[in-house]
Amino acid sequence: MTAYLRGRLTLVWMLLVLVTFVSWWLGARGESGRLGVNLPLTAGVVAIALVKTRLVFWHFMEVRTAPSWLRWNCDGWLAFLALMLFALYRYSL
Amino acid sequence: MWFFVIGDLWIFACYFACYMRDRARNPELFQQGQELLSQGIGALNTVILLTSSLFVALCVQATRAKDIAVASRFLALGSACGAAFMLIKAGEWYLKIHAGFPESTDPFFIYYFMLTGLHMVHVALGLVILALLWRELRGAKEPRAQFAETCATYWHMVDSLWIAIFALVYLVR
Amino acid sequence: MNTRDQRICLGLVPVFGALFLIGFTICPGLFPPLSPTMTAEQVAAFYRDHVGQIRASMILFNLIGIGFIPFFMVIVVQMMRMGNPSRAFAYSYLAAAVSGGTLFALADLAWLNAVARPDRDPQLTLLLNDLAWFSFTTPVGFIITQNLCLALAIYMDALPEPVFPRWVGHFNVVSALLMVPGAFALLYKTGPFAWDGALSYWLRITTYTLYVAVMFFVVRTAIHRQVAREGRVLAEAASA
Amino acid sequence: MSESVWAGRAGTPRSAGAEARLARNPKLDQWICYWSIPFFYTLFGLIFVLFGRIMPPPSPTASIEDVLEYMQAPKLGVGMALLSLTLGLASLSSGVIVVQMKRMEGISPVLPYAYLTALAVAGVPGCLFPGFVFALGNFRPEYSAQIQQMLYDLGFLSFVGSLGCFVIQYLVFAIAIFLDRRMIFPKWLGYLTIWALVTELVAIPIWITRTGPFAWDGLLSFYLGTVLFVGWEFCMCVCLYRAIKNQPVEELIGRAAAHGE
Repeated sequence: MTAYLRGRLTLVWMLLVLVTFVSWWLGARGESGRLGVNLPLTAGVVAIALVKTRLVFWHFMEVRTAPSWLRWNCDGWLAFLALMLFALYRYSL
Repeated sequence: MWFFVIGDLWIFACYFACYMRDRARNPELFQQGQELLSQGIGALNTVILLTSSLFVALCVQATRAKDIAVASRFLALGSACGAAFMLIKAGEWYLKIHAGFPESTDPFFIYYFMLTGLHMVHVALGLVILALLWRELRGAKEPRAQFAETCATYWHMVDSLWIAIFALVYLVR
Repeated sequence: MNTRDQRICLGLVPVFGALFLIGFTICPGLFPPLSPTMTAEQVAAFYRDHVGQIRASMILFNLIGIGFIPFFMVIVVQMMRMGNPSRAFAYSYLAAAVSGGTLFALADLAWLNAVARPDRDPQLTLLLNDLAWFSFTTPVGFIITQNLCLALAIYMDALPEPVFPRWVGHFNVVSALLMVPGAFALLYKTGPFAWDGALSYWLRITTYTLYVAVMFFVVRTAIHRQVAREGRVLAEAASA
Repeated sequence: MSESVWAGRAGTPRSAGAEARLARNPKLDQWICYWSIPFFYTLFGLIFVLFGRIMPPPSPTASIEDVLEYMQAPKLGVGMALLSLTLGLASLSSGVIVVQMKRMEGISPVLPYAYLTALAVAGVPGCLFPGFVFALGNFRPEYSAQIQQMLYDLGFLSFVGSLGCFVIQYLVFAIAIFLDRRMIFPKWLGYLTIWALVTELVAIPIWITRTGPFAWDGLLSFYLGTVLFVGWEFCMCVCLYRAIKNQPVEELIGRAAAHGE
């Protein structure tokens, strides 16, 4: 069992957990009770989420080794999400 | 399964777009709602789901290596994490409902309940799918690695959707 | 196959039919029908004046409201015996019978509610009265579908000895057509299409009564023939 | 027991015509049921879009004047009368779908029967009852404004918000597709069915909120659900067409023969 845990996937997982804490730490700075939009915080949080999603796609779902249409679809989804979130967030500034 | 996963990702992208559009129209109201959520619980749930994804991914590797005993152990751990996620989520919902949020027609909380609720439905379906994988691993003479991959693909999609929900509902300001 | 259950369900038809007729004749405002042109006050006064009789007949209807369902199920079973390539029409008939039955139950509840509290705001009594009449008169779509499915199934019955004779198919088509005006009671307060009108009420009620009566005998014959035929098959098998 | 007066005439062999018809087109009954589906949904669209103006729905926050105006449109009543005349056609579609579901291998008739009854129940709260409610308001302009408003709410809420019956229908259909080893319907139709099921869940908040994307005229609760439903129905039609087309004729003749000999 431990043999499997010593692989690449565990490293990916550690990275994912680490950035989760980073984004939590970032988010906690927004929890100050002070209202108002916070562009750097949002950008950081969203960027981390997109990176995490891509890591999950790439390594856990093994899109890494998948046919190119699937890779393009997954990246297209992420790009769409990034653009859409950015555009709509801009609208609230 | 990829057909379903990709379609589902796009459907959720529509939900996220609607959420961000409405949030942009009334950022203060949404922020007030977000203040009432516990980011700690959200982060804890993220870690739990990520861990569960790891176990399920390792289970696939073990199944490929025909290491069925180890594979089922990983699967059990992964499912346990999934169940823990649901329990924590249910507890969070209970607290929110107890505090009287559903009475208000606050758009943020409608979104909160709908997005997390739909995600919960996906987690529940995921647990059913993992149970099917368990049956395959324990029951079949020669468990199919492809079946394990299919089940895992769905489970990882559930995980990645939660990552996005955590960022958009709990963290964004 | 034992046909005792079918014969029992068939035997319920005259019982429920008689109860229906009794309920129908003792219920004021149903036979002859209440006019849709009455004002809220008139309707409320009518229900106030006839609380006892309406309650009695509507409680009876509450109990027997979907009493013909066993009969329709006998028809479904007979349809499944037919020499059709598939059972599509039998299943459709079953679904339509289920949906249609619900509506009569709803009408009954609305009527009972209208007399449950005679001092209610007349507007609300009027609302319950209208809802009851609508649910009673207008959902003809289901019975039409039932009849057309049965008719088509009869026309396509390729058994050398058909379950139902061909004229039963024609009879079902005609009775389906005669029910059509009922749906337009949603639109008219007066004239033949109103819920107390010549077409929507009298023609529909007469057609339905006649339909059940005729189908009773038709189904009875079909069951007898099923018994005879299966007896013959058994005898042949025994001699062979 | 003596046979009735009709028995003699009925016994005369006169089914040659029916036999010939079936020999020419052994799936005639299924095709009749099948073509009722596009016919019914076209009519359904006309009733709801042109006559009723129920789709796209007016706002849940409409003023009382708007509500009264909406309920008094003469076309609304005509639409509802057509609805109550033709809703029975929905049963035909269940009938043929059940026939195809019963061909599946690896499931018992439990799922087809559940499908049939769930849909038979769903038609009333989800379609005919709201139709009556709209027709009531249309029929009597003399109802008080409060009653008219209640009818307006009741009509739309039960039309968009009858969720459970359809959830069960989708659920048993999806399970049947996934268990079927004979691939009567393609697996992707099963996934599509799951999405259709989820759109019913997205309509839950119409019971809570009157504005925004989750209201009964909202982007998510109504439009997304409707688009997915129309897409589902279309794919269903295509897959059902193929299923009937690919059904081996021996299956049908075998059935007729088993009953006919």
